[in-house]
Amino acid sequence: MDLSCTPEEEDFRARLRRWLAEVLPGLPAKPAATDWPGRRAYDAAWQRRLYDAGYAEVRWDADPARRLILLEETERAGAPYVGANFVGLLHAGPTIAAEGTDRQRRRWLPPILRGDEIWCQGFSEPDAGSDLAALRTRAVRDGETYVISGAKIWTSHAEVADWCELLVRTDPDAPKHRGLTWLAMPMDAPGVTVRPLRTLAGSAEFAEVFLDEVRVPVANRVGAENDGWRVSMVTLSFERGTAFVGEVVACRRVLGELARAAHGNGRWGDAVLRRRLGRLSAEFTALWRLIQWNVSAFRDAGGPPGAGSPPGAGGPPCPFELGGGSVFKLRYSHARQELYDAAAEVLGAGALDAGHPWVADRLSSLSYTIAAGTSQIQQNIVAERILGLPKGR
Amino acid sequence: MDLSCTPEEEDFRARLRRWLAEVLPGLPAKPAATDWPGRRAYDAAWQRRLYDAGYAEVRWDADPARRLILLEETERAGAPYVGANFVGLLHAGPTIAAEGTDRQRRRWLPPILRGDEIWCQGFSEPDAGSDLAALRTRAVRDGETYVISGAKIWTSHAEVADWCELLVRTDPDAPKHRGLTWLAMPMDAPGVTVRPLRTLAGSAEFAEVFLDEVRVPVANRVGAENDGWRVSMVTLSFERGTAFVGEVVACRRVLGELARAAHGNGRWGDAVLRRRLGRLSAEFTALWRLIQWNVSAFRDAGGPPGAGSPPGAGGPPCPFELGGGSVFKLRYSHARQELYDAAAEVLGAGALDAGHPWVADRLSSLSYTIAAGTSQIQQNIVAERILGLPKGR
Amino acid sequence: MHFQLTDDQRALRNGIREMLAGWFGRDRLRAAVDDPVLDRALWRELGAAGLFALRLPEAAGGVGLGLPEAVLTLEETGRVLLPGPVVACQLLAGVVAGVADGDRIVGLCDGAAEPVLWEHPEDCDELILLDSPDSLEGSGGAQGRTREAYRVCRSPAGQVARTPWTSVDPLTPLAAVITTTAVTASATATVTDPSRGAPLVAGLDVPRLRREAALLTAAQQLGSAARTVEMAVAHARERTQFGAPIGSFQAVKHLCAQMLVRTEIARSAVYAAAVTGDSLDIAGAKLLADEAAVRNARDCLQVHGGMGFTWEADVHLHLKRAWLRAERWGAAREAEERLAAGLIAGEAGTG
Amino acid sequence: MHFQLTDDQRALRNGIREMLAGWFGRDRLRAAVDDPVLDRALWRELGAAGLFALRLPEAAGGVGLGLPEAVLTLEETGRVLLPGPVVACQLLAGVVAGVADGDRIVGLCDGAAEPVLWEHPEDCDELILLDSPDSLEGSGGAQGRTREAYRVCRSPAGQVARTPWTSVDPLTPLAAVITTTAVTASATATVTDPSRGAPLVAGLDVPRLRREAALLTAAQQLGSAARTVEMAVAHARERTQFGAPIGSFQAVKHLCAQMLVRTEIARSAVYAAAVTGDSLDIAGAKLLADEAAVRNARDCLQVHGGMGFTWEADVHLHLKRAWLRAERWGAAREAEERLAAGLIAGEAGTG
Repeated sequence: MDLSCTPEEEDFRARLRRWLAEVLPGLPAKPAATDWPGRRAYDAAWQRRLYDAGYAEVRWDADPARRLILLEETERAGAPYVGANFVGLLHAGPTIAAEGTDRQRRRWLPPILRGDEIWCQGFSEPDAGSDLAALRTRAVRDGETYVISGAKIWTSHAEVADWCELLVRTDPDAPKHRGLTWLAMPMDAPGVTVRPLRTLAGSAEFAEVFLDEVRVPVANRVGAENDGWRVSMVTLSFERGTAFVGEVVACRRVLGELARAAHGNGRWGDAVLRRRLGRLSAEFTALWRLIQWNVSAFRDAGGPPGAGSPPGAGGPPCPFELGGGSVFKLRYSHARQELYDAAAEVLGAGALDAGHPWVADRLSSLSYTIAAGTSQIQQNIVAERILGLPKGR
Repeated sequence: MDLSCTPEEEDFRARLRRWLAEVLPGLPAKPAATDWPGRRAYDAAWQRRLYDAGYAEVRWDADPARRLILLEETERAGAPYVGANFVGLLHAGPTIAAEGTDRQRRRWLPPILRGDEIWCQGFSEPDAGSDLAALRTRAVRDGETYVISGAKIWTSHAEVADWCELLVRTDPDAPKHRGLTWLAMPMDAPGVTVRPLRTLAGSAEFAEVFLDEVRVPVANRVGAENDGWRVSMVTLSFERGTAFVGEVVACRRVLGELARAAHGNGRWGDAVLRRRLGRLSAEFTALWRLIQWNVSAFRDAGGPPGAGSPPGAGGPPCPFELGGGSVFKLRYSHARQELYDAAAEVLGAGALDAGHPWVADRLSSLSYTIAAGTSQIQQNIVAERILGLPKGR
Repeated sequence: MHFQLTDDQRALRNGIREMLAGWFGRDRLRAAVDDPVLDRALWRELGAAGLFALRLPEAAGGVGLGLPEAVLTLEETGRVLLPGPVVACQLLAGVVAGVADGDRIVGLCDGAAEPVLWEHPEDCDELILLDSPDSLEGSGGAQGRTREAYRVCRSPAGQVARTPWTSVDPLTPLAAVITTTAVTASATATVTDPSRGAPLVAGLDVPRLRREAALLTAAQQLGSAARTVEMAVAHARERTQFGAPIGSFQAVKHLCAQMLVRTEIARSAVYAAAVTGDSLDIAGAKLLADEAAVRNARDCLQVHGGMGFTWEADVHLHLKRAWLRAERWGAAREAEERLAAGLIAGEAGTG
Repeated sequence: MHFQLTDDQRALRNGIREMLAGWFGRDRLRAAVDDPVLDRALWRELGAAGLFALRLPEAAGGVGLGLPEAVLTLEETGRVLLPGPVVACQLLAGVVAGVADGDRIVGLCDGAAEPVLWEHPEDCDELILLDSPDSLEGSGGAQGRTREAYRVCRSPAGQVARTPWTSVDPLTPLAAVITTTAVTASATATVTDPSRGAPLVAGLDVPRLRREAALLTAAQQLGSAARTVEMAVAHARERTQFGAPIGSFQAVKHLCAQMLVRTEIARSAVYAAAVTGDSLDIAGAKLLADEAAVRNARDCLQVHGGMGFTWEADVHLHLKRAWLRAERWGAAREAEERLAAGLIAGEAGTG
């Protein structure tokens, strides 16, 4: 067991830190949350700088240790978030890298790394949330084209995306996991309508996407027809590896801020609050260690199906597919909610101020036990896939 | 909504208090926990005094308000517990009263009230715990006799009981709830073997009862053959009415003791502990109010099938059968465990002393979320019977 | 002892429920979310129906009912998320002219809170602020110090200096009262033993007002908690995933069951506190009702999944209001300390 | 960074696991429950296998391994509920003659605790008591006061005055040390800055001993937590109710899943603290491992139902031992305060 970095890793970290210290002060001001084109431009420009400096590929590095360092250091330095590049870098890109043809990889991967093209995700549907495989958006083959109708929900950046990674039903008669297909849909195709979806936080971070006889070339299909479930699971397992690194770093920073704020406003004298913060400190430190543990296991298992793997290469099942990501997510989503409940205690009546950033984060934290697999579903996964308890009921 | 007592009730309470103040100082010392014959004699003698003073029948009074007062005042005065009379007074007696023939009621009820005969319960089996209806102890009819073989578990006072209320399978081919029969079995019948069962508290409060071709007259059957499930449910619903009154009174007393002990040993300065005790105070007060609420509802619904009802009288379903008792038990069992966890905090390292009464009670409190329907089963009952959520899964 | 609603109480509850269903249905609720200015016409209708005059003596033109009935009506307003200072108006109907009829709207603030938050400041005609002089003078400690002394400040709403506040609850606009000195203190008095005999300051029994504000707020929390159970159960019966209603899965069932348990425990505590009027009973009732409202709203959101996370669903309205109420008239930290002190004093009532 | 067991560490863990399975199987465990006198022959076998000399330098006849390996071995002893002062013997193998071989048994007590509890007093040949003079002199405050000064008391076991104690854990007899003045203090010294540079008192680095005792105790808790997950899962797969294994019901599944989550979080914390040796990392590891062991044992009992409530089941042995360990070398209240203080000091390590 080793928590220190290799000389190469230390070198990478030092170089990255220097670079961040150099470029971050010169960044323009962040655009407003409602300025979607501005946000796209800002996020894309940052991605381009990462690309030019040679850091973009690290997101897809077969060795997750460098990815971990990249995510840790950019968060710590206060660099821009992945933002509009999220789906391209974390979902669609790795899927195309692992399952696409050479031609598809050449077409779609470089623009993602350069920040030239933005992707969004069309998986969830109003009636297919926890039961994703029950999705009903239909794609009917018409020669070399699929004709697609249906509705998707919880799509981030839909307003400004160029592409949508879409999961559709191509065989309505097959068992529900077997009739799905993965497609890359251009967002400017006729028949695509985007409607913003307001969340309880008051913002419109997500959208609904309505599809009315949208025509997508068969050449945009990644993987075989009706093999989309397996193809999309590659994506999901990749996400669970290091997706939360930046957030855990941020949570630990917020925890320190809470302690200092409580110290400043007199609430530090409340032993119940103080000890709660102390416990959360142990919690987030352990979650950070669990990430390091999982990343190391991931590496031992041969890494995720990343950009470097040949198309279709399976490799051994990675620990995230086996539920390691579920263990992390179960505890992290809970700890994050506890963190912002503690923030509310620090604020007292100030927690009734929606303008306070901690209050906004408290509201958004409410989705953590729901999005990307509810805690109930995650517990099923842990119980069945790791502990081997019988399915059913 | 009225929490005050009627003049009659106040009068009953005052009379009872006077009587308790008079008789309790003269009681002999309590026998040792392992002295079963001594415990039986002690409990039976106390029951006889209650009987002679006219308080025994109150346990079966159609009006549960007087029962509530009786249980509250005896606990508060530190009177002996119901002890060995538990099953007779709370389970078997009410069942016989509601479902037995006149002859059966005349035979069995008076000795219970007088403390002359002690009953135990033979319902649970090693393989039929939560799924009680899956019990396998067989009774085969042989003329005017049932011949019974099987094993029962979690039987209190089996060593000293005269009778056992037994649930047996008389029709192995019927659906599991339909083939059961309720019998009164003499504990001195040939073929009955009692083996003490040691619990994690180190004591042997329970026993296993093995039955090897035990012969019980058909005349000892209460209710129809194969109607035993319904008959025994009458018993269970009665238990949930006021069974915990004394315990809640005791918990509130213990809570005050904890606060004073913490005040005395310096732990009161620990705000976490102090606030925990404050919260428990609200909790147990509310549980007490819930008992009063349930008892009042019980009375409005026409009372339990008690000694005063004609045999077989159904009446409207009482709130406990509808799950009101489950709501109480879910919260109470949890609160009781919290209480003794708080006691451990008050004691600090002293919680490692098995000789401390709070530690013994902490250990026994562990059974509360398991016995008489686990919290999981209780939650199913609440969800399905009160909230109307669909069965299955 | 008969700790159940009387027939009259049941009739009252049903009457209020029907009335509110008719006057403040879901369309009105969502309209209020978009524009939280109180509807004066509705307010007058509520006044005419006796909602504010409920506890005024019949001789004074009131309905002549008691605290238990007040609790039942406030519970119903909590169920439907009725916006506005209903608690204040019911408590002050006999003090401020026009409030009983719904013609005028009065706000009530806890001056011991930090900051002093004022609900619906733009809708109120008048503000009454309860304070103890030591916290008014800025020594900050609401806890313990000089509980014997009270000050009541009464002021036309327009004369109260305040700063705007971005309320977390879209149904409850807030402002922070800046300086109580800017409030015209129409009556100030110091009382040395207010606990017995109800000494009046500016015509108000301050400790009693605080107690009753806490209790009626708890009643609203109870109503919200009960409503979110119903919402969760309804969704769990309708929503199908994996080929079955999600309410058939134990995980969802058990969430719903615990929601009901919290509600019924809170109900026992709130109703009993309404009957006894005891200060510790009320502290416990507020504690349990706050917990039931907040945690039930959270669980209701979890049962609703993604759909519960939308602005269009009502779940968040319950959660945000529950958060707000939990901070008003005694938060958990304060209630728990008082209850703990009561254990030492041996005050925890029984019977 | 490679935060996974090395091949050597894996081999060590498997070796210890096999060894303990052979030497301390279930029969021996239940025999120890009935008679908790330590088995000297077994103790010598453990010594011969290097369990106590694990961290002694090879030059001193030890195995020359580090804290991570110590943690792995202690985790295994926690899994099988091995009785006896394994932590003390491993920490003091280089200090007290004969301990490394398992010939002699040494106890280690935290003199700052109240009361000072001594495990297996009748089995120990010697007792080492770590104390800070202020608590020795009865001023009571273990917290903060004079952390700069330490006293170590070393005494033959027979000369320690003690009162008997009815231990809640049948596998761990206890006694309360009455007066530390009755202990022959073979070395007493006051040190002003012990935090750096390991100043030795009676040959011992006291702060480090305390830290490592806490970490190794946490490792035992981790082993117990992991074992109770296995027990619960095995029972849930075998036990049938309502026509199906109970492990097919979500309620049981989710109990088991949360048990695993607690274990893996504790594992991350304990292993990382073993690598860093950092004082706050260790406090956090102890906190999370204590919680995992206690709550897992409780949930394991719940999954087992009535059968788990019997003396014959091993569940209670895990629970009682977990309770005991949770009170040793820093209970939750102390760890949480230290971690909170670390947040203000900005000491929470990263990387």
